[in-house]
Amino acid sequence: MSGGPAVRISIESACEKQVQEVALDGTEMYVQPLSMSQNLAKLAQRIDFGQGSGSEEEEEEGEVREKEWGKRDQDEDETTVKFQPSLWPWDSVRNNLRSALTEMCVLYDVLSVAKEKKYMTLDPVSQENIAVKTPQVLQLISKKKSLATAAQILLKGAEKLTKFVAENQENRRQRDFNSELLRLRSQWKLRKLGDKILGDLSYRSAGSLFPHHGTFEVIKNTDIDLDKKIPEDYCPLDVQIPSDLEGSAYIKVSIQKQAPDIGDLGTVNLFKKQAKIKIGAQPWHVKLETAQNVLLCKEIFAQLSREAVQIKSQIPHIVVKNQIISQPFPGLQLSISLCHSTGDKKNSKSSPEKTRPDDHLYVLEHNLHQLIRGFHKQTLSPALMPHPASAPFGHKRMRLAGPLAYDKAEIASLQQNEGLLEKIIKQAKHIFLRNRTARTIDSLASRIDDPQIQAHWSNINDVYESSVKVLITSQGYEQICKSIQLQLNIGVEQIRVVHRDGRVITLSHQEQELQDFLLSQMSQHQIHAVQQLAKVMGWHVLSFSNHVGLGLVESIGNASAITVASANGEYAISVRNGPESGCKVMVQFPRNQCKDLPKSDVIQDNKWNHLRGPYKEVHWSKMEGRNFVYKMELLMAALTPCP
Amino acid sequence: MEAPPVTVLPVSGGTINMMEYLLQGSVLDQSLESLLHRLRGLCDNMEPDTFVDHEMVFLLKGQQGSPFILRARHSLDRPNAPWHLRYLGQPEVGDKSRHALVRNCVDVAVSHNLTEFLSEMGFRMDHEFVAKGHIFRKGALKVVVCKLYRLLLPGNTESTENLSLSNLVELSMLAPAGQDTVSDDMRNFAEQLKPLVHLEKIDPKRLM
Amino acid sequence: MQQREEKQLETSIDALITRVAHLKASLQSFIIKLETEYDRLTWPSVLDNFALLSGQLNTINKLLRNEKTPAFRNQVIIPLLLSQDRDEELAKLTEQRVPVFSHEIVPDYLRTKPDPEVEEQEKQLNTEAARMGTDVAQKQIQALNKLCTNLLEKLNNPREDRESENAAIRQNKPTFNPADTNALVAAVVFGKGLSNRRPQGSGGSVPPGQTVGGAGPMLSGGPTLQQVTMPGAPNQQVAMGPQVPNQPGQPGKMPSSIKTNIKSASMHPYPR
Amino acid sequence: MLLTFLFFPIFKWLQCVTVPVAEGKSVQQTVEMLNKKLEQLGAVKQGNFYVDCETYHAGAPAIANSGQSQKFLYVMHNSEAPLSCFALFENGPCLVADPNFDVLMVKLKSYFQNAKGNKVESRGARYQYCDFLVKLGTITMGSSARGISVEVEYCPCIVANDSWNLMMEFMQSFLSSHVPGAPAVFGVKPDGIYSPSDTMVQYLELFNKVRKQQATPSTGMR
Repeated sequence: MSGGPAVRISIESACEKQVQEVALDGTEMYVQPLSMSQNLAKLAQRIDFGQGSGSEEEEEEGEVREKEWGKRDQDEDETTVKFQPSLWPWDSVRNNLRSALTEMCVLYDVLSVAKEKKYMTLDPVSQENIAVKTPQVLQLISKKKSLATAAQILLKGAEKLTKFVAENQENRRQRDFNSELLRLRSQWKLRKLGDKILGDLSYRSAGSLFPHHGTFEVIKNTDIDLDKKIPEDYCPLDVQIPSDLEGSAYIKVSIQKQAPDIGDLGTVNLFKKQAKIKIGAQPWHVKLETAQNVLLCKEIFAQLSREAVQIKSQIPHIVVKNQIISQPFPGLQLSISLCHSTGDKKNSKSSPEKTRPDDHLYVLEHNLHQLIRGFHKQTLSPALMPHPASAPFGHKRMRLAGPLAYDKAEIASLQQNEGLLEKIIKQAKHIFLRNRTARTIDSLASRIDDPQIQAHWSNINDVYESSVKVLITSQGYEQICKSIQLQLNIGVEQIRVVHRDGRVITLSHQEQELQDFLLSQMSQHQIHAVQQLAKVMGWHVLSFSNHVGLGLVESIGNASAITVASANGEYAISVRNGPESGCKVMVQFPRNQCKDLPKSDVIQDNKWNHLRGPYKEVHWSKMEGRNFVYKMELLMAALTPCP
Repeated sequence: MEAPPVTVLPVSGGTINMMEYLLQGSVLDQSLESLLHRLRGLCDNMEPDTFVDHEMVFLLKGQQGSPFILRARHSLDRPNAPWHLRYLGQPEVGDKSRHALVRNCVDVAVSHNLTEFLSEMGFRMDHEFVAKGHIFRKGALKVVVCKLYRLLLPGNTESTENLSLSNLVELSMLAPAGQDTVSDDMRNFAEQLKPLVHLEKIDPKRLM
Repeated sequence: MQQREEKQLETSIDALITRVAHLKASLQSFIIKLETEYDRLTWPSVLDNFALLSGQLNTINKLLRNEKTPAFRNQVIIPLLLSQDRDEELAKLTEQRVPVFSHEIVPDYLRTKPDPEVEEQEKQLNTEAARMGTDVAQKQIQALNKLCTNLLEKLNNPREDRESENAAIRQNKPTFNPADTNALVAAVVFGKGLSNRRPQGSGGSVPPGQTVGGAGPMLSGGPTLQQVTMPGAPNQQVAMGPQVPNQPGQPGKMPSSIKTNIKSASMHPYPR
Repeated sequence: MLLTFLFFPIFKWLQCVTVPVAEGKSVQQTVEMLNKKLEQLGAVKQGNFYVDCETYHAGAPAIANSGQSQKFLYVMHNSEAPLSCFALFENGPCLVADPNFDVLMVKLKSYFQNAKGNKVESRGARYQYCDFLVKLGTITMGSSARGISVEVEYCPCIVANDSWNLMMEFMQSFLSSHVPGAPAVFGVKPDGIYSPSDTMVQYLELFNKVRKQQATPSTGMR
């Protein structure tokens, strides 16, 4: 506030020096003329002081002073004329002070002189008391006025201050270390250690038991030239993270197929580019989040590695460097790897990686993160708190084991704690099984167009189970041929098939089993369709079998067969359909229509004409019609006599 | 019947020779909130847990002068939780290098018919109280802040009376014998509660 | 009587003179400062100077209002002598400002009219005051007084609050009570103060024939925890076996009252 | 002459019957015979089991001399509940605790002395037969085999009355005529709902019988 504009020249000060030079007694001379000159300036309005009648009687000193006064007067006049008082910031202050000083001097002199009682004396007079008191109203008004003036000054000052502060803040908001620190404090755990500020980016407070200390240090970014223009991304606060948490990391889960027949499992790479840095986020925040992610990835991998070594499985899990390899199914390899890239190496690494197809299983990677968080949460579970409070820590249900005499099975169920690896392998198995089931159904559907196969997948799955509804239909006859509806529940190791009638069949993870099963179902469907059609056409079902015990042995499943007779019983159609051998359709004619049948001597009577004649095979492929059921309908129609 | 010969038997189960490290202090009711607040910040990030317990202290007199003391405690707000039977050994406070009181301790979780069984064994109840408060945890450290109530009618936990205007604060940790380093952790933790609460080793003999 | 009043007047004038001289001196030094050091003057020092002046004015006011000070209002200055001659004494008295007490100076010195600006201001105030009715004025005075007291309170209280808060932080307000700690620990360990049904006498007062076993655990009588010592006291170590450490120096520290209690407890005829 | 005890913990409700074993057969041989029978039935062996019992008596003379009949405190363990420890008084309450109770008994040793010579235990094989669990154990005291315990448990049911006949029938299939009547504990419980301590009470009765059996000849020999 004191830094007002510098005043280069001041007439007064020059004048002052002059006074000092002239007057031998510095102080006295110096002050006196000032006060007197002021006084004189006022007196001059009333009295012609300049004549100085008594000046000759005065001593030299006085004369000098007198002259000085005159000079000062002139000087002062000059000052007021030539210079605006505002040029010297203290002008009005000084003038007022001077007049005050004059008054004080007069008071002093009067009092001193009166005390001597030579020239003046004090004489007591009695005065009425009323006059003593200034009227209250006057006091009020004057006080109000003074207060108003003071208030105005204060308000003005406050206004200036707020304006100044606001401006300053606007300028410094981005660059102020302390405000940055405040922001950091609101999002991260900080503590002061000596003269250092340390932060904690570990997941310990969320329940992690990973031994990494996860400490970062907050540093004030001072290596910037304040005179130069500050770069846009400059931040006065920087964080120093442990060297092993630098760079970025992610967990990669992928399934590699050793045999090419297994369907492609890779999903589309949705996040090819690194996630964009949020606009407006502080550089330290981004840095800390990445470091925290590195730490979490490390923890996940450490946990998985530990489990991989501890868990015994038929095919042991292999932990090599930053990769864990496991075999969920024969010929299949699940690999979980920790990819940690530190800055510069990135470029050299990325080029070969691009060529490889992206086979991330993002769902599993995400689930791994979720699982480790679940692990963390467990360690902070309120069930660990003892009740009564004097008891030692331990899981609530474990404490009950003793007093309630839990048996081995109950204890095992308490202790059963599936590890991260087991869970993720199970999930991987399920994902694999689901994908392959989908592929099997799809390939069947594209390969075989009669009957048609449809799959309806449910959108919502469990991590270990999902289901699909498979319908086998014939085109154009969807309404009458609804025989085969299958619900496939895909689990971790196997697929459970639920028929519409409630039968349950369990299939293993082998692809061939599902394929064979579906083929046999499709073959059965055709026979079912004939049965349904017969009902609609008014034909009678003479025999029906899903599993025919005669004829060629099918390599997959069994052949099924049906025989239907026309309404008047003259004709009969027999169909045999096998998953492998395909369909064979025979028509039986009434005896009398068979011209080539040798007339038997035994069956002479006319009534025998109604006996069934021999079967003739229909050249099915030559039949007209776009699919099996349509052909069958045409055949039936042809064999039904016109009324 | 002839009395069977007495032999020393090795312990067949359980944890042998566990020690409890303990620091005690108290906080006035009006400062309780600030203490809880601080503890929430210092301790593991768990849901704050409260408890209401009823403790009964049982004595068994032998021909030697001093009785055998057992403490039976059960939770009033969680009636299904097992009862807690506790033996506490003679407290050691003398060692200056150890920053906490140490005493031998045996914790047994038992079924609910404990009082009946203890009286069958010849134990007699000496005193009882109700403790109501908060429990915190930091790793293996346990912090219990509770208010004590005396029972107006013996055995009736419904009608109780406040014992004092202060809350008892106990910082404890279980460790196998000889692991005195844990007392350093406890002291460090106790330091962080100052000046709100002064946790110290209090020799109970001094208070007799 | 007259003498005394005179004397009083004189002393108060002396006092007034010194005060005025002080004020004068500070004014001078302030002006000097302003004029010579204006380029390195800091705002706080200017404020300090003003504060000094207002303080000195205040002391003068106080002096005038003092009971011992006679009412200067009742004193009239009468010029006694005019002279054209230079009077060294006078000059010295007035610090060379008035060497001659002549007709030229005296009217000026004895003027009672205020400065024109001041007069103007006063006139203005007077007219304003005249315009205002007494009732309105009274009301305003009251309002103003109320405002002032409120403001003062507000200004003073937070300071007190802050100070008391700080004091609490500085442990002036205790957050714990060591006596309570001891009481609570004793209650937990020995059951001290937990029971109001406990008999006051020692266990020895129970008749020897009484059986305790059948009466259940709630029966009182016999030694209680409050009366018996902690196991581990020298004469009882046998009871606890090897896990109880032998505490050195224990016997000497044992309070005598406890010792007697041990005796009474151990001599007590146990019913079983 | 060797006597063999057949114990029938039925649906965990124990009962003990003394049955003379065929001439010339040891306890060991009888157990093997029973094992064979069970296996022939189709029961599957599922590891081993043990039940043990320690005896403590109040050692303080003040208590001993008070003229009251001396009480014994039994502390038992059962492999079926590996994290539990059972403390019983004869015809008294049964406390179920965690294994730390054993440590507590060590602390209490100046009040309750362990009579080591009286330790009784039963060890043997555990069989699963559909919903039945059968435990065939050899009861030993000190180093000598004293008898055989048979525990039968019908897992799906916790109310004794509901399963009693079924269990009788099952037991007849391999014990033929030695099937006992309903156990004593059976009647004591008003609700008849099983709790793990019931098994231990039955075993304790059993063990006490073995002990008395042994005590008589031993005093007679002196």
